[in-house]
Order: sequence, then C-alpha cells, then structure tokens
Amino acid sequence: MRFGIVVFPGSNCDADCYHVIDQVLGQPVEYIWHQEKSVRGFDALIIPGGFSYGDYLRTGAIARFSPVMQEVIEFAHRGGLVIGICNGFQILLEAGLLPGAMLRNDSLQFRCGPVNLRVKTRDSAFTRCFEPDEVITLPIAHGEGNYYCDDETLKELIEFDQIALTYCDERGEETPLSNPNGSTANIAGILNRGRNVLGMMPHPERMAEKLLGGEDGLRVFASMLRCFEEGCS
Amino acid sequence: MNAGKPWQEMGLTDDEYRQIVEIMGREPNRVELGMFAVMWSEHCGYKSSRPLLKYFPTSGPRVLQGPGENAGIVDIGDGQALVFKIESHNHPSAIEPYQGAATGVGGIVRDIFTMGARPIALLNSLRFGPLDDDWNRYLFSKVVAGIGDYGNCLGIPTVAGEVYFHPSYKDNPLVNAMCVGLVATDEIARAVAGEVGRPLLLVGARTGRDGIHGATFASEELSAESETRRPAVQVGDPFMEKLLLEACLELIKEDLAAGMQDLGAAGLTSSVAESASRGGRGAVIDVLKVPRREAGMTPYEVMLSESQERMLVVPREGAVKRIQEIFEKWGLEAAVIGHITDDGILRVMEGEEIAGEVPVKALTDLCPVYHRESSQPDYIAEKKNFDLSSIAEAGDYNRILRELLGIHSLSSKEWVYRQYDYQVQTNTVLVPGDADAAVLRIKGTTKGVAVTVDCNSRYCYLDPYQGGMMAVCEAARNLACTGARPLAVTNCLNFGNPEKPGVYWQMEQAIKGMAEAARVLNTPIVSGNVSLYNETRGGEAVLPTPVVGMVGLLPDVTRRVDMALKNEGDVLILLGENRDGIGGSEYLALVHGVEAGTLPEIDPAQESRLIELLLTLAERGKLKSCHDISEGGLAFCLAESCITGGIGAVVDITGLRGRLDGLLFGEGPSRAVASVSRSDVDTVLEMAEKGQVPAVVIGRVEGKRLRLVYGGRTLIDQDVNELSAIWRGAITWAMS
Amino acid sequence: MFLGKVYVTLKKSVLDPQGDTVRKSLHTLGYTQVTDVRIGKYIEVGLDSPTPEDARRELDEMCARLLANPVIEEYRLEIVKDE
Amino acid sequence: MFLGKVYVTLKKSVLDPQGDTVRKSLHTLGYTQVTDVRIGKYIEVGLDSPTPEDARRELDEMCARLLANPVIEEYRLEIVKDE
Ligand SMILES: Nc1ncnc2c1ncn2[C@@H]1O[C@H](COP(=O)(O)OP(=O)(O)O)[C@@H](O)[C@H]1O
Ligand SMILES: [Mg+2]
Repeated sequence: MRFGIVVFPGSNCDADCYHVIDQVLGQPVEYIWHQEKSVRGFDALIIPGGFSYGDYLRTGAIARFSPVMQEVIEFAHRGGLVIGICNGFQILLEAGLLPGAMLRNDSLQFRCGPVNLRVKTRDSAFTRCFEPDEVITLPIAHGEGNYYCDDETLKELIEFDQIALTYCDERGEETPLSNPNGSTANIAGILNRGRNVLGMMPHPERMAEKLLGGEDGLRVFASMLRCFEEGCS
Repeated sequence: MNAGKPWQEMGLTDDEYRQIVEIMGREPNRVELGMFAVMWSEHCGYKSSRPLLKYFPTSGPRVLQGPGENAGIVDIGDGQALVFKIESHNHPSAIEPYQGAATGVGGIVRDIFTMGARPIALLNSLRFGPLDDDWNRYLFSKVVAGIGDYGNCLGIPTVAGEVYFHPSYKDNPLVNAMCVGLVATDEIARAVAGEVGRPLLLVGARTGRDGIHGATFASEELSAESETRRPAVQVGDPFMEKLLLEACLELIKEDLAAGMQDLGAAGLTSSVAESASRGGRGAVIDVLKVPRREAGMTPYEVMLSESQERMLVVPREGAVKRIQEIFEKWGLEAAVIGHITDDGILRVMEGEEIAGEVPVKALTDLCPVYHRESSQPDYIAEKKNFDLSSIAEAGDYNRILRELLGIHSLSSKEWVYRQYDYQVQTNTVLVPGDADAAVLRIKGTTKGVAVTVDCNSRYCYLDPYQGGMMAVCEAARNLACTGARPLAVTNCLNFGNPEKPGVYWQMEQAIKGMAEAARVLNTPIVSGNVSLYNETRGGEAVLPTPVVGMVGLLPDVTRRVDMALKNEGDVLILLGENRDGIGGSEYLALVHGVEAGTLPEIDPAQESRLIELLLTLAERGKLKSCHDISEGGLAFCLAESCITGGIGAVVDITGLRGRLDGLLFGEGPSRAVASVSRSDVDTVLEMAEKGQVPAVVIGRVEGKRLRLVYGGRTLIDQDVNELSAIWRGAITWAMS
Repeated sequence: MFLGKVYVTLKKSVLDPQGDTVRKSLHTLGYTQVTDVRIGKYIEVGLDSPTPEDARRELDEMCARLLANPVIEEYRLEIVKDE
Repeated sequence: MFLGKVYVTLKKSVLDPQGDTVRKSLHTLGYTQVTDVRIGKYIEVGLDSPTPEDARRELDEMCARLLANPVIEEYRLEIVKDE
C-alpha cells in the first residue's frame, strides 16, 4: 500500500509519519511537496501535523490553497483514504473536506500530553483494528484543537456516525474534565460522510512503538492497511 | 547628555575610545564607532569573563569542537556527533517576556543548524521572582508561552529544563535556552570565509530597526532609563526560522556552502566580521543591497540591526545558482550583499559611498580584556558561620514534607512542560517528569542521548566554588540516573555586575568549581555563554547562577531508567554516603527562614564513583527506578518516586546517622535512591561495594502510602495521592 | 492607493474563550463595569487598486476566500484613501 | 451601556510575520494589488459606565494596563452607545 505524505512549508510531523509507515508499518511511502499538481499512484494520503505557514491568520487557512490541495480534494472525492493529523485536521476543515472549524484551546495554552480517547466507531478505514468503544491513549500537542460546529452539524455528525474519537476519562466517560481543549461534544476526530476522510487532533504516529510508550497509534495506520488489503473502497 | 562623547552612549569607556582611535589612526565615524561598540560589548567581546573562562577544561577524546565556534561538538560514535550550546536572553525577556524568550530560542537554534546539525532537542533554564506577585506571574507565563510557541512551531521537542523562583530575580528574570543537534561527523559545517571574491549572501528575514544595540543593552544593568532607551523589541518569526533551518540543512547536505554564519547579537557587523576574520580576510558589503523592512534606514542601522531569522552564507565556487534554487523552493529571499576581499578590512558601502572602514581583526580580536578586581563579599563569612546547631530539630515532619512539595521551585513543572511539544520528532523516550534527565533515542541505532540542565543558585550564593562543583556534579548525576554516561558540558554564566569585586569573585569561584568538577568527571566544557549585569532595580545582583547543560550517551536506549517506583515488593537502596547537609537547604529556608550555613562537602571523585556504579547497574538492567537526591532531600526524593509511580513505600532509616531533619531533608550530594527487584539486591550491594560506593537497603515499595520510620518511630506517613495533589497542583494553582 | 480595513469577529453563537478570559481578568483588576469582551482581528490591507469600488470588491473577495472563515467568523470592511 | 471598540496594532517598526505571510499568500492567490498586510486585534468591550466620558477613560486605562502591550503595540479606541 503506497502512502503519500503531503509536506507544506512549516509541516513538522511529516518525518514522524514517514518513519512509522516506512520502519514500523513497513509500507512504501513518499513525501508530496505542496507545489505538486498530482497525487497519482498513491493509495492513501497523510496530511501531517505541524505549523503550515506558521499557523498565521488561522490554522490551516493558507495551506489549503496550496496547489496539491486541489488534488487531495479530488482524491478524497474519488474515495481515496485521507487522514489529517493535528494541523492536517485543521487543513481539512479549512479545505471543506470535513465540517466545522477549530478554535483556540479554552485554556488559551498549548497542550501537550497523553489523553484518553474513546473509539466511537469501528466502521471506518481508520478504526477497524479497534474494539467498539475501546479506550485508547494517544498524545496531543496543539494550541487550537477546540473543535467547533453548530448544532445542526453536530446532529448530523451523530446521525451519520461520523464522530470517530472523543476525549474521555480512563473509563471511557466523556467528561468535561477529560476534555483538554473545550471541544464541542469532546470531539477529537471526525469522519466525512463517505468515511474515507479522517481528521484527528491526537498524534497516532507518536504512539506507534513500545519504546515510545505504546502502540495504540499504530493501529490507526494498521487499520488503513487492513482496509486496503481487504479491498475496501 | 553626552553630546560630545557619543561612545559613552554606546557603552564604551573613554579609554576604550582612545584605543579605537589608536587602532584606526583617526577618529572613527558613527558607523565605525557603532560597530566597535557592539563587538567590544561584554556580550560579544567577553571582556570581563575571558580571563576566567580559561580555567575550563575544554578537550577530551570525544571533543570534536570546543569553545570558539557557534556550538560545541562531541563524538557519539557511528560517524555521529552531538552539537550543543546554551545561551541567555535575560534582558530582552525582562522587557518583553514573550518575544524575548521566543527569540532566545530562535537564536540558539540557529547556532546549532549553522554547524550543519539538525536540532533534536531544546531545554531551558528559568528564574523568576516569587509567584505571589502579579508581575512575576506575568513574566513567567509569557516566557513559557514564548519558548513553547517558538520551539513547537519549529518542530523541535522541548524536553527538559528547570524553573526556580527567588526574590533576587524579581526585576531580572533569567531565561537560558539550550539546543542539542545531531550531525554526521562528515557533514559538520564550520565557518570558513572562503576565497577572495566570493559573494556574501544574506538570507531570511528582511532587516528592520529591531534590536539595534541589543548587544550593548545586554551588557548593562537594567534601569528605568534603559527601559526608555531600549532598542525596538525583536519579534520572532518561527515560521521563517523553520524555512531557514530546512533550507540551510539542504545546502550543507549538498555541500554548497563554504561558510555559514547566523546573525545574532551585533547582527551583520558580527557575522560579516567573523566570517571574514576566520580566513584572515576582509569583506566589502553594500548596505543598499540588504533587503529592508523599513524605509530610510541608515548604514548605521543596517549594520547594527538585530532582526532575527537571518543567515549569512559564503557559497562554494559556482554554487550560487543552486543555492538560490534551494532558497527559492523554501520561499526565501537571498541577496548578494558583498564579497570577500583580501585586505583584512571590513568596508561598509552605501552605494558608491564608503560609510565605514574597520580592520576586521580589530573588531574580533582586539577587544580589551579586563582583569577585574575580585574580593570575597562580606556576606560569605557571615552566612557560613551561621550556627546550624541553633536550629531546633523537632518538627512535624508530615507537615514539612507537604509544604516542601508545594514550594514552586520544587513542585511539579507540568504546568510548564505541558505547553511544550516534547514529543515531536518521535524520539523522546523519557519525557519531562519521567526522570532526572530527558532521554531521546537516535533512530537507526540502538543509542540514546540524555540531556539535562542544572544549577542550585542558593548553593552558588553561599559558596560559589562548591556551588559550581555541585552544578556540574548534579547534572552528571542526573544523566547517570537514567543510565547515560555524561559526555560534555555547556554552560551559561548568569551573574551581576562584574565591575563589582564581590560579583567578580562569585564568578571566579564558581568557574573554578565548575572547572574542577568537570575535570574530575571527564566532562569537558565545550560551549557556553556569559550573561552579566543581571541586577534588580536596586542594584542587587541576582543569585550567582552558572547554569550547567550536559549531554550523555546510552549505548542501548532500551536500558534507560526512570524515577517511578514500579512493583510492590521491590527493594529501595540508598546509594552514596549519607550526610546531613542542612546548610543551604530548602528545608532550612522553608521552616527556619534562613538561607545560610556551611554547605555539605562535595567530592567530585566520590560523585564519579557513584556515576560509574549507576552506569554499570543500568547497563546490566538492575535498576527498576533511580532518582537522585537533591532539593528537599531523601524524603522529597522518595515522595517524587512514589508520586510518579503511583505507589507507596515503607522506609526505615534507623541505620543512618545524623540529626533527623537532616536525614529527611538534608541535601548532601552524590546520592541516589534506586529500586531493584528483590532477587537483585545482593548483586547490587556487591557491585556497590566493588565500586566503593556506600549502599544500604532502606525499605521497599508497598501500598499507597509513603511511610518513613526511625527507631520504631513514624516520622512521616502520608497518602501518596494527597502528596501527588499538592506537588502536581502547586504551580497550576498559583497561576490560576 | 487605498487602505482596506477588515474587522473579523467571531459569530455571536461561537464561544470566545479568549474574550471570556480577558473579561474575567478585567474584573479581577477591578473593572467590574465590563459586561462582555469579544476578541477579533483587525487587518489592514494596502491596495493598489484603480478605484475605491474595485478595492472594496477585491478585498471582499479576499475576505470570503482567505481572511475570514465563514463557519465561525463574520467580517466587515472599510476602504479609505491612503497617501 | 456603551460599547468600546479597541483597535490594537503592532507599532510600525515592529515586525509582523503574520501580516507578511498573509500578504505573500494573497499574492499567490493572484491579488498582486496588495502592497502590505498588517494584522492586529479588534476588541469589543461592553461597558456599564455612567457616561461616555467615563467609559472612554476607563477603557483607555484597561488598554494601557492589559489589552495592549505598550512595548510593541499601539491602540486606538472608540466609544459608541449600545442598547
Ligand atoms: N522549564 C522547563 N522546561 C521543560 N521541562 C522542565 C522545565 N522545568 C522542569 N522541567 C522538567 O520537570 C522535571 C523536574 O524538574 P526538576 O525538579 O528541576 O528536576 P531535577 O531536580 O531532577 O533536576 C524534569 O523532567 C525537568 O526536565
Ligand atoms: Mg535531579
């Protein structure tokens, strides 16, 4: 399965994702520079974390105008697998591939550290290696991860089972205290209606090796691989 | 003011001005004078500290680069090396804490990638006045945010640091940032001027009026006046820095640059002079070719601007085109602003006009050096003679431990490091809070690197020689506790006004102490920075604060050791000779309100034996956890290991000699507490004996409470969760 | 030459954590007369457009495309002559 | 009830990396008529002050103390009646 990692000026988790796909998952992977005008030949695209364009103006706002993003959008519309992590999630929101927007963390501070997450649906290319409602641990590292959408949108997200991950406590309860950034409905990750695009604030690539504290994150990428091998759309 | 003596306003003395006139053979013009003023400032010229820095041991089998370059370099085998340095940004942070701290990080990162290394870790050492004051809280929160935002944006993990609060730092916080980079030994880039005729390329941000005279500013005491005449504050642009970083590393990978020099203090003046002086060459530059941010800038302003995120590149023969391509790819502008000449003169042109002409060597090598007067300040004897036996020993030890856990200098720094991305680059194996040092793996090898910064400034105040030794020993011990062999040191000497004999004496003593410890521990000092004139408005010097940054190496990173107690039944062993060490302790300050006393003796040879033992134990996988004893003493050390492990311990210290408060809270050096599995106890004790390190079993891991017993009497009995809440919550609570 | 001034504010329905925090700290400082604080962006754009009408139309387009995010923000703009 | 409007801008001599980056990206989007972009804050403060003069004086003080950073920023304010 061929992975492509989109690199913007200011991306800084690109190499981390590359390492996981290449060294841990053992799949072919290549960087895609933001000026590229084609994403042909890739089976899945990763929009990595970082600070594209310094996060100036609004996170993800400038990156989404990069030439490659038009290709990413078309790739997604054709059903290709796209995962946006942290800044990648923010870019997908700005690009309109996912609904909603990101606000500053309610603490007004950058937050780095492990969080508990509840896997809300297994029905996606990114979560099939998890148990239903399993509680997993992944790290976050962001200043603007306070997901916002209006009530209408939230209703639809729920109705169409698009909420992939929520912040929760150790027992899986989505409490205010376990919400690190003020996110609407404790949302940490959402899917598009077609279920082939995932945006998530936590960093799965940082929890993909035992040496670094766990492998819950690897299962996100493993899910994508399984989906590909089993011939999902 | 000094209309007739403009040099005074620029921070030069009459005598220095006379020397300049002599060198020049004429009166310098304003541009020339400005260039001398910044290059001969304390900050750039090290005129007070140079005679003392020569005490430092700087070489060793692993040292590839000692002091003198942008950063020091040590070999870590397999064709790899670590490049590292620490630097202060104290004065800018006092004026504008967010930008001051952010640009401090930017500056140190440029020092590292200028040498061809990819930055892999950031550290910081911070000092503020107490948090019960609004202004101190403001400074603290803005500095932390500035450090975090800059490093986070660059994608360099901030993995370790230290924060202390003391009234002496009230008007003059200390903000020291350290960066560690990884480089292939055959890709190390050193600044060489290149041949005559080679163009000089200026890359990165446009030049504005920011920070003009920042270097001289950093060399003065802060006063109400300096606040008004301060230079326009530098604003950091981490995004620009990230582009520069990636572009410059590409240049070096393709071997396109003969020399690279970042623009730091003293801006273009310093970087051009340094690039030219290395080859014994000269340079000519045209200020009109320097891309500007503001209209109407004079040659003086262009030459002295300290706008951030700029880099000077001397290309290899025929490489200009490829270099331009790379910069273009990263969206950066590169302007040819001049070229290397053979006449040893730095010639500043404004178009056709000569704006200034100065011999390069005069700027870089002829800065006067001052052997300042040194004398032991009066307070030293008085504090040392403080009679510790006059202090009542009895006390409510439960309460004392709880109060110590809540002291902001000692409590958890999670409020700080949760604002730092400490995991980006996916190498951080031990994250902040896990252990005495942070540990990073090196991808593609089995190796690990440990990093730490340390300085107990109260110790340095009471006895700067001992304090200097202690800073080096503690840093080395912190590395060894994780299983890493200490390799080499960088340091940032934060002191008051060196023209005061007492301050100079503090610095001299601290340096000698650091040098001695570094020699015994075989950890040469390969880079550093000096920040003087750190004083309160009232003219009181800050506590002497020689911050030590150290790097260490683990051959097998899977053998790293953290400080959390692990399993019920594991045995606790106190390693190192027990000494009471109340003098200068936190306990003394907290309970008795006294910062005084004779410090516990420190012996680097003894420290070295402890370190060797810890390394052997770690390598053989005998340590389940290890934590050194420092501020707060044995009781505090145990509490931290219980808290991080989420498990209790039962400890009996009946066998130890000394007064009880000293046993619990004394800060005698060269000690650590390890937990080992029961089956390993005998082996560990044997190995300790062989290593000539005293070792005693003091207890075991058990339950949910920390209990300390002496002669059948329970001194401390506390619920670990409650201790945890105090320790973890203290700073957060103060900041909300 | 024209100067465009853009005021970007969060929609009323969107929570403004920054504004709330500032309001609280103003109260702490004793400014209890403060009932509400909302924090937005103020963007100045220098425009080399032929007429003020052109400048306005172009700037409006920039706002809609880049300067504001319609999911959470509203904007308002002004054009003044700049010398 | 009054509404205070505060415009906080970076001093002219202070680098505005955000504005520069936005200007470049507007150029990339084809808006080459953009000569300059500066990004500041726009703050709305609801004030329960007796008179507009009071409101102005109080708000001015808040700006100097908290809302603007005098080291790098300047501010300007307006008071309007709010219903
Ligand atoms: N300014 C800071 N930046 C990052 N990490 C910090 C900072 N201050 C403290 N830490 C981290 O918090 C932990 C405890 O720090 P400290 O109490 O100074 O440790 P020690 O006494 O063992 O040197 C360490 O992991 C340290 O690296
Ligand atoms: Mg320690």
